[in-house]
Amino acid sequence: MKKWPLIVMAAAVLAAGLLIGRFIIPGSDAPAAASAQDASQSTWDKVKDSGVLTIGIGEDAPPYEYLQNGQPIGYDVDIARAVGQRLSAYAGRTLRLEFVPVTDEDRITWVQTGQVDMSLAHTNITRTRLENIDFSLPYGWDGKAILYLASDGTRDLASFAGKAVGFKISSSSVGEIKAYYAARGWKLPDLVQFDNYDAGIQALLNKQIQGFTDDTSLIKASAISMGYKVGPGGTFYLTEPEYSATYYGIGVRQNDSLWRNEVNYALQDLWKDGEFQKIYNKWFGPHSSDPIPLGNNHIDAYVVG
Amino acid sequence: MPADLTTRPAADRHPGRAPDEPRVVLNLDQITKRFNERPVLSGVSLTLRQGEVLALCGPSGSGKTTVIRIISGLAPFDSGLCTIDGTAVNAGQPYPRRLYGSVGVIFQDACLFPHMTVLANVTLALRKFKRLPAAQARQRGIAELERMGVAPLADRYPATLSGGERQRVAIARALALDPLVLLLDEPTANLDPGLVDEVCERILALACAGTTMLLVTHAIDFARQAATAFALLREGTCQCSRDPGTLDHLRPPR
Amino acid sequence: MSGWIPPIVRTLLAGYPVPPSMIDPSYPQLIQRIGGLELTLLITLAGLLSGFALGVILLACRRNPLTGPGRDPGEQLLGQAVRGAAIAVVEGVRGLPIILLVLLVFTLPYPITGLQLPNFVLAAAAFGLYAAVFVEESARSGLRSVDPQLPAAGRVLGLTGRQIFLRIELPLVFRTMRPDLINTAVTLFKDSSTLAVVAVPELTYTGRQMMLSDPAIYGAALLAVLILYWAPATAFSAVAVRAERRRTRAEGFAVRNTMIE
Amino acid sequence: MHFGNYVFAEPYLGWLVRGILMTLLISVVSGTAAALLGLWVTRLRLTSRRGPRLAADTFVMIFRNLPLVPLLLFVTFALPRLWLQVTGRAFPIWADLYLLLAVLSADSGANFAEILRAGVLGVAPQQQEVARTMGLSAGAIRWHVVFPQAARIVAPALATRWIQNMKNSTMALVVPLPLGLLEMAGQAERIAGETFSWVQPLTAIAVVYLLLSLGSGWFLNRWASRAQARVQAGAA
Repeated sequence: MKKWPLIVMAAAVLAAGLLIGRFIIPGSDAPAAASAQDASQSTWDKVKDSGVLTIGIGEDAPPYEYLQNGQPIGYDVDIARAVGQRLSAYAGRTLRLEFVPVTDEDRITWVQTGQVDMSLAHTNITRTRLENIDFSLPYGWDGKAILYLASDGTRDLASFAGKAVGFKISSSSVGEIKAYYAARGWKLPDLVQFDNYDAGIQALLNKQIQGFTDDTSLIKASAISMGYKVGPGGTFYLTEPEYSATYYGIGVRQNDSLWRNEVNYALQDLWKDGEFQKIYNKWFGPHSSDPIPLGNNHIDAYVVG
Repeated sequence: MPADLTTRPAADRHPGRAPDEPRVVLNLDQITKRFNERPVLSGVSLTLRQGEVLALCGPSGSGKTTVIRIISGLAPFDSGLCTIDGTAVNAGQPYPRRLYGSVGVIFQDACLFPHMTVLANVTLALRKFKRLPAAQARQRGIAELERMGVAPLADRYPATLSGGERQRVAIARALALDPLVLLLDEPTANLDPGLVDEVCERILALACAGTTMLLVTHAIDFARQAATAFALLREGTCQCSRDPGTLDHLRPPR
Repeated sequence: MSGWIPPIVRTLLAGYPVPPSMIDPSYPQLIQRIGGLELTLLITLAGLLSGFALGVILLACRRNPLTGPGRDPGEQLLGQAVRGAAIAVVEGVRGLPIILLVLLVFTLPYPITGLQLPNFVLAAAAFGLYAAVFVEESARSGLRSVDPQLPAAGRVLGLTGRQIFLRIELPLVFRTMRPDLINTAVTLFKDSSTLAVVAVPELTYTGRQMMLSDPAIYGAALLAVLILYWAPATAFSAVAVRAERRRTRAEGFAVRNTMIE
Repeated sequence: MHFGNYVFAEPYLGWLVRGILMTLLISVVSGTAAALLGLWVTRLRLTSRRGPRLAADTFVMIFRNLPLVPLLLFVTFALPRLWLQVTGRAFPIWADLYLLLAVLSADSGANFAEILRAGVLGVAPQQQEVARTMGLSAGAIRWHVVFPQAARIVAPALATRWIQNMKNSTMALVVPLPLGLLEMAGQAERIAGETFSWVQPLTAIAVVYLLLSLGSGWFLNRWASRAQARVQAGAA
C-alpha cells in the first residue's frame, strides 16, 4: 500500500496540531477574540445599546422551566420575564427578551462565552462555578436529598453507603454528596451518571439504582410530571435530612459588577413591591403541587441585604 | 518426456496377464445422469481393476468430469450402480462414509489450499481425517512430497509455486491418504506447455508402480503411454477396451 | 390503549412543538421548528448534499494539478500541502467515532470562531463532513476503475487536466458510485440518531423524551422509533444491493450461493 | 480565562486513563464476540436447512439496519424493566455493561456475517470439493478450508469493521453506567460536567481516538493486504 506513508504523515500532523491546539485553546470555552475585545464593555452597556436581552433558560426541569403547549413556563421563566421588565425600566427602553435553551452542561459555559447575557437554569451557587462566572443574589433555595422507592421502607442517608445512586450530570450534587459521606467516614455511594432526571427516575423504577439524588424540588417535580407521588402514600420517598442546602442564582459574566448590580437591583425591587412573592407563591406556595414555604432559609434578609 | 517411457507401448507393461485378474476396485453399471432435463450420461459402465490405469477420453462436454464427480461423491446420479471397493453407491443416496478418503481426486487446477503451506496442505487430512498425531502426519507428508519430488517446497505457500509444482503437490496430497483409486481430471490441461512433462512423468511413474488410476485426459499420446485400458465417452455412453485404437475416433481428421 | 397512538406517531414524525419565543429570527423558522423523523430526514438530506460537494472538493484537492509534472518547486510544495490537508481531513474524520465528531462540531466552532450557529446547521456540517469522507473514498476507488485509456484519449483530443477530470472521469465515476451513495444515505440516516446526545430534537431524541417522561408509553416509544429507522434503512439497503449486483454483473462477476454441508 | 492543561492534572488524568482502558476493554471484548457470532451466523446462513438459515438471515437483516443509539436506549431501559417484571429481581446497573457489549457484538456480528458471506462466496467451490474428497468433515472443511480463506479474501473489510466496532464503543455514552465503568467519551462528559468546558476533554479523547484508529488501522491494513494477496494469488 504505497499511500500509507503519506496517510500516516497526515495523521501525525493532525495529531500534532491537536496537541499544539491544546495550548492555544483556552481553558474556558470562551472565544479568544470575542472575550478579549468585550472585556472592557459591560454587558449592561451592550444590552442597553442593542435593546436585546438574551436569556439562557434551562432544559426540561419542572418546576423551574418546562414546556407546556409549546410555551416555556416555570419559576425561572417568570423570574426572567420580571427581571427583564425591570431592566427595561432601568434602561429607559423596551428590551426584547430572547430566550435561548441551555442544557445543564451549557448553562455555565454559555455565560462565560457571552452566548447569553444571563442564565436562569436552576443553577446552584457553588464555589467551583464562582471561579468561572458570577451569580446574582439568590432568587430561590432548596436542599439536596436522595429519592428512593417507597417500597424499600424508610431509609436514611447512611443506608445508601456503597449502593448505586444516580445523579444528574453537571449537577453540583456529585461533589456535595461525596463530601457529606466522606466527612462521616461512610463508604461512598456507587455514583451513576444520568443526563436527564427522567432517565434517573426510570432507572430507579427499574431498581437498577437504589436512589437518585439532586435538588429535592427538581426530582420531586420530575416524578410528579411523570405521574408519581413523592412522600407518604406515594411511589417515592426523599431522605431526611437533606445533605446540603442550596441557593439558586442568576448566572452573569465574571467580573462585570455593573451588570451584576443591575440584575441584583431588579431582584430587590421585585421583592420590595411584592411581585417576587407572587411569582414564588405561584410555583411553591401552599396551593402548588410541591409547596416550599417562603422564608424558611431567611432568604428575605439575604435578597434585600 | 524421458525417451524410455515414450517409446515403450503401454500395453507391454503388463505382459502375460493371468486370466484370474486382480480384484475390481471400481465398477460403474449403467449410470445415468440428467442435468436440467438434458441427459448428460445415459448408461455409463466401466470397470477398473487393481493396478490398472484406465484412460477416459471423449470430446469436450461429453461428461468426463461428471463421471469423476459421481465416483468421488461430489455429484448425485439418477440411476445405475456405482461400486467402489465392494461398497455400493446408490442413486439418490448419500455417499457412504467409509469411502471418504479412499478415492483421491486431482482436479484440473491443483486446488491447493492457498492459506496453508505445502506441507500443511498434505498433512491436513492426515490429521483431521486419519487422526494421525502431528509428528507422524508430518513424516508421512514429507515422504509423499519426496515421492513427487517437491519436498524442498514443503514450507512454501502455493502462490509461490509453478503450475507443475502445484499439481505435483496436489497428487502428493491425494496419495498421502492411501486411496484405492486415484482420479485425475485432465491434470495437465491448464498447465503451460513447458510444465506438462514434469507432471506426466510423475503420473507415468505412479502407473509403473501399480497405482490404480482413472485418467481423464485430452492428450491421447500420453493416455496411450500411461494407460492399460481405454474408455471412450461419447453421447452419454461409454465404450471400454484394452485396445489403444479405441481412442482413434477422437483424432481430428487429417 | 389506542387513544394515545396517533399523538405518539404525530410527535415522532414531526417532533415536539417549539415555542416561538425560542426561535432565532436570523435563521429560517423551518429548520428551528422541525423535529422528529422530519428533522432526521432533513439532516440526512442536508448532510448528503453538502457531503457530496465537499467530497468532490476533497478529491480534487487530493489530485490537484499543482503536484503534477512540469510545475516549479513552489507550486509543487503548495500542491503537496493542499493534498496533505485533504488527506488529513479525510483520515481525521474517518478516525473519529461519529458521536465524537458530532460533539466536536457542536462544541468547537464557537470558542474558535465566535460564530453562533443553529443546531441544524451544525448537524448538517457534522454529517456533511462524515458523508464527504464516504463520497471521497467511493469516488477515488471509482476513479481507479476508470479505463486509463479514456483520460489519455481526452488528452489526445487536447482537453486540459481539469476538463478531463470534470467531463470524462467524474461522470463515469458517478455512475459507479450509485450503490455507495445509497449506502451512505442509509448510514447518515441511521447515524443521525447520535444527535440525540447533543439534544437535537430528531427522531431518537423525541422518542427518548417520550419514553422517559411518560410511563404509560415507555418502551413502546422507542420500539416505534426503531421501526421507523429500520424499515426505510432496510428498503434502501435492498435497493443498494440491487444496484451493487447490477454493477457487479456489469463487471462480469458470478455469484454462487451455497456451501457444502 | 486560564490557559490550563487541567485535563492532564489529577483527578481528570486518572479518569481519562480509566476511560481509555474501558474503551479498549469494550472494543476488544465486543469485537471478539462479534467475530465469533459472525462466523456462526455465516455458517447458519449458508446451510441448506431452511429454519436456521431463515433465522440467521433475519438476525443479519435486523441488526444491520438498526441504529445503535435508539437500540441501546431501548435495550438499557426497556429490558431491565421487563426483567424486573418477569423475574421480580433487579437488573443491577453495572450489568448494563453486558447489555452494551451484547448490542455492540450483535451489531458488529451482523456486519461481520455479511462481510464473511461475501468472502465465503469468493472461495473457489473446488476448494470445498477437494477437501471433501480428502475425507474432511463438513465442520473441518469450514474451519480449516473455507473460513480461513473467506476471512483473508475480505480481510480489508473485516479490518475496517473491527475499527468501526472500536469507534462504536463511544455509543456507551447513552448507557447509564457507574462512574468507574465509563469509557473515554463518558469520562470526557464527566470532566466537562465538572469543569464547564468540553474543549479540553473532547480534544484529548479525539487525539486518543485518532491514534487508536489510525494506528490499529495501519497494522490491520498491512495484515489484510498481505493475507489477501496470498489467497488471491493462490486461487489463480
